[in-house]
Amino acid sequence: MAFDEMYREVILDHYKNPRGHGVIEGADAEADGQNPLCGDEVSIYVQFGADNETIEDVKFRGRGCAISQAATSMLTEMVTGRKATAIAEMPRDELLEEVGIPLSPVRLKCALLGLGVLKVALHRAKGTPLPEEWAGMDELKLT
Amino acid sequence: MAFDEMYREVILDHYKNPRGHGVIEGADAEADGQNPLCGDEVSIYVQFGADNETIEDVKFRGRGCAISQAATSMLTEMVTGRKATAIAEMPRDELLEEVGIPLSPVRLKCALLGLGVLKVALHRAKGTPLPEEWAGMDELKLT
Amino acid sequence: MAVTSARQLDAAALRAQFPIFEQAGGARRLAYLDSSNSSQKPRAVLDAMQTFYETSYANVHRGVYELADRAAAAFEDSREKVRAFVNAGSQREIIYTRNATEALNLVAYAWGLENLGPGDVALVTELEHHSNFVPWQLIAERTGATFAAIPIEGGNHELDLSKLDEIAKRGQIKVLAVGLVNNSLGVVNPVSELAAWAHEQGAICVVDACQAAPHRPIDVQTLGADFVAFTGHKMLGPTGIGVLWGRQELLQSMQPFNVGGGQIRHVSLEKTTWNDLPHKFEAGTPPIVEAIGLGAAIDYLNEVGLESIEDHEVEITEYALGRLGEIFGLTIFGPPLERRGGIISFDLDGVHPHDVAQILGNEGVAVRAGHHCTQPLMKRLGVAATTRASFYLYTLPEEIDRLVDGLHRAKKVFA
Amino acid sequence: MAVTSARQLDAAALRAQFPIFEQAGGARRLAYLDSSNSSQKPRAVLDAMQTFYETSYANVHRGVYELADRAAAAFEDSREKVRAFVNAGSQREIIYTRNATEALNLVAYAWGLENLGPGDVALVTELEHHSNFVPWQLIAERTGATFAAIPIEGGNHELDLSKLDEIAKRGQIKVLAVGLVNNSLGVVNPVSELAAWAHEQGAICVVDACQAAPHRPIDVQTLGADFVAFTGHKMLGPTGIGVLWGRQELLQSMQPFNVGGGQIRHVSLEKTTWNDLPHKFEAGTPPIVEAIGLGAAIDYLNEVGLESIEDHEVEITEYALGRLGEIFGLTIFGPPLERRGGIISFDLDGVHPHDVAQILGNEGVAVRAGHHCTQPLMKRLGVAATTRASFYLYTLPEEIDRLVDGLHRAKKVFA
Ligand SMILES: Cc1ncc(COP(=O)(O)O)c(C=O)c1O
Ligand SMILES: Cc1ncc(COP(=O)(O)O)c(C=O)c1O
Repeated sequence: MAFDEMYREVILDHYKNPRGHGVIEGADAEADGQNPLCGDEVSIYVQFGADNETIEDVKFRGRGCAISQAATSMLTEMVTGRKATAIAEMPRDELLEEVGIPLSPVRLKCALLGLGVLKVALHRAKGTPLPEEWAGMDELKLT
Repeated sequence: MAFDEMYREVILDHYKNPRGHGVIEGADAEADGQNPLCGDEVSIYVQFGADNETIEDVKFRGRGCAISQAATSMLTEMVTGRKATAIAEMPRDELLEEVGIPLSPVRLKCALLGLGVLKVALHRAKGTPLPEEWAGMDELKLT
Repeated sequence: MAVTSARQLDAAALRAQFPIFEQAGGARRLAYLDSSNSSQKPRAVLDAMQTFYETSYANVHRGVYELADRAAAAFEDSREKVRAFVNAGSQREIIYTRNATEALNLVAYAWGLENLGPGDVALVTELEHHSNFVPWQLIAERTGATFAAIPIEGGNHELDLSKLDEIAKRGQIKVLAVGLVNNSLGVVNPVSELAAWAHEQGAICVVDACQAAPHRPIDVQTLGADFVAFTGHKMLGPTGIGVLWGRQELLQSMQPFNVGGGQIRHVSLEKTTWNDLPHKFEAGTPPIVEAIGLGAAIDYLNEVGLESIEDHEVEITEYALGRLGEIFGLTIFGPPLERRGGIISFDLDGVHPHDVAQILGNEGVAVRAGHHCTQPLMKRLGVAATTRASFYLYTLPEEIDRLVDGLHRAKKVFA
Repeated sequence: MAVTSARQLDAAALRAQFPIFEQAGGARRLAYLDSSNSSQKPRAVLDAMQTFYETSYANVHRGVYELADRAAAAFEDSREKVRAFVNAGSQREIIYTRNATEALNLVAYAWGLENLGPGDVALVTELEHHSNFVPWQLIAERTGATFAAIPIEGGNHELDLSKLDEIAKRGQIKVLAVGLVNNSLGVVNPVSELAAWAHEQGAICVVDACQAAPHRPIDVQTLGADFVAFTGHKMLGPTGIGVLWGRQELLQSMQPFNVGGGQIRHVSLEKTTWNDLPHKFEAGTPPIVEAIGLGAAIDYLNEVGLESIEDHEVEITEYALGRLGEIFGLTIFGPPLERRGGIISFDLDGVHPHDVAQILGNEGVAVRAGHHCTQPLMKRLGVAATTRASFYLYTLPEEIDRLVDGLHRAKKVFA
């Protein structure tokens, strides 16, 4: 794989100018997660709309590689305006298609870190399920 | 190795008609030992002479393979009339020469079981040393 | 012999795939009747490991370069093969250990230290291998629990299940550790029945499948146990690897055993948290290439077919029981063919097992003499040791004939 | 660079003996700069294992037939090689484990559970690998002992020995666990000095030699430690095997860790006694063929010469420090050349280590990015991860050049 395939413009753009970066004080849902292999960290904050179900605002903070941070940035754009239950069921491929680069198993974990943390946040706030498919993600230690 | 080389007449004779077989009640020195690999057991009883140093009588009891029992039988003949200190220093090759057959490492342990137990018995009674060379034998659990 | 639909295996043809049998090795060919001790390896297994070292070796789980990716993928592929082999619900329930002994110690330490205490009973059987006996004895001692063993009955040396009620009165049974197939006599235990009984008592059931996994299909989901352990080197795989299967809920609720390396999620001076299953129980660099070898062994076993292997062993065992039965002064221990694995332990009157095995060994017939790491059973049988012949997919009837010839020879020497 | 009498090794010639470097593997050759993670294997090691499986395989310690004799002799031969390699006083002090992590857990469990309690201090360092850190944290927690770590100082990230007196006031120091060479920054610790200090405190000293044993001569008799652990796969050997050396008196006085199999002398329902050293600590079938492979690796290392290897690595490290120092925005962690193993960890401003390693990996340059199982150290450095390049006897200067080129490329991508 050529390096430019992996670090294509859109990834670098999201990495350097992350959307939804920040903290929501008193968020309706939040969680932190870590990739134990590399130490990448993501915290996610969610604010629901009036129906208390629709994601009105979502912000994240984190440190990590371009893949993990860019994917989380993309994620915040994708989930805004959607219901918690829909996101809980969102297949990982939906995000991976958006990320749009070939990923080895190790890098896959980077790309999926943010989505895992988001599902944990929703699970804590709404009791939405954490499907088995989220190998590893359902045991994120919440600090 | 041909089987008849290993089970030569003298071995079979000592095995079937062990010398020094029996128990000495109230022996001056005694010990039991086991070969953990095969469960062979030998108990040895020693009676010292008037000088309280010379082995006047030695008897053994045990169950095990022809090699272990024949070697112990041969041993009782070899040590009678010798001093405890001399036996404590007796090199294993002296016994092995008497046994006189080629032995693999596993069978070596069979052949040396009796000598090990005897050295432990003398060690307990007389404080004679248990040389490192007796790989394994110096930790014989005394039951 | 049971009529099954499994296709019959051609042991002589399979044998040609095992390099060890190719050796000139003097005039005599090797009659290897010690497979329950450890099996020989087909070329496919050796080649898989060699090729992996030559083309794909790197540590797993940690690198982002191509070799590391390849190594990690192959390693996890092997775990999937093991999962499918025992029909576990998830790869996360498959833990690689050093050998079966470590797998059993893992359960004893990690589950036992937290869950046993005074008034509890850790129950094993008199048929257990030391590796499924002593860990529970040790942890019972550490925790103040009672340690007990289901006895055997005299005739066929099978477990005496009529004693269960009595044993249950000794305290709260918390764990039952039992083997699927006993390694010294070949006794097949009624494990599903025992697991159900254990669960009624509120106990977990830990199954030692070392002598079963290589020889007959295992389905952990129907077996009814909570943990199942087996070992690579007895099932055509390499040394240095064992497997523990455990129920996910249990594994999740347990503390880890060995700690360090990739077993960890987060470490600080104040607190450490553990990685996900199965990694939580795999501390340090795992037996990477051994896992590749075990995966290749499982491929090989699947290709031959476990049912076919079982059938072949039944056939060989039946033949051996018949031929050994002809020898005057020879006593066979254990149950009838229907409840026996491909293992025969016997006593030859007047000749110590060590001497029997030696004389056989000198003839190129490899059998094992000893207590087979089942001393409590030997004590019950009233012997210090037995001579044991054990069979596998490559065993030929002519090897049984050579065993019998050798036994006649031993009798002559000691006559 | 120190002037020594060791003959200079020819890395390019040695490299030809490692099959992994022969692969076509696309256009680019492999620049393997991840040897501190795991080393590649010379053909001699692979062949030794393959040949053993093909001609001499059997379980050890148990059979009286010829294969079993041969296997047992080869297995104990390997132990003698390991003994000589670290100059241990006796083979009985050499224990084979699953890996270094298990060796360190063995000490923590078997020695620590019996010898630690409230008021005692289990002391590690901030430079420790998780495998020499977390076991003591766990056992301290289990036993009520205090857990503490010797901190590093800011400049060169070396241990701050001025803190020892203060630490000694926190309780009775009972164990000091310290690495000879740190795996993430390459810091060489003054272990003899620390072991002497530990002994003054009445503590034992447990040394993690994983990053030392493959690269420089070790003499356990002059080192002054009580236990030394290392791992096969980092020293040209196979996966699935580690080594624990321990002082005989200590090993003898300890309870076993894993129990079962050949680790036992006598078992009954009432009581179990343990086999002699080293078997007391080797439960179940040992990593037999892995031991053969490790023995072959030691032969290979001896033939090349540990001093020559060390010299070569110093040379490569010096070259790498120089070339990396040219890169603007690159920060190198750790001490100067004189107190550094063949390991360089660095930070490239503005590019996350994972991305650095990925870009390098895409160019065929294998380095590791991450916390290297030293999270407490990372925290002290104020980073989540570093990029690490590590060297061995087969490392060539041109691989360093390719590393440097790749780093320039990474900077351009993230500019
Ligand atoms: C310093 C150090 N200690 C311990 C270990 C653990 O070795 P293993 O993974 O073989 O148990 C490693 C390797 O990862 C290491 O570098
Ligand atoms: C029934 C049984 N359990 C456990 C073991 C131990 O297996 P390992 O030595 O591979 O740990 C064996 C083999 O020796 C066995 O036959």
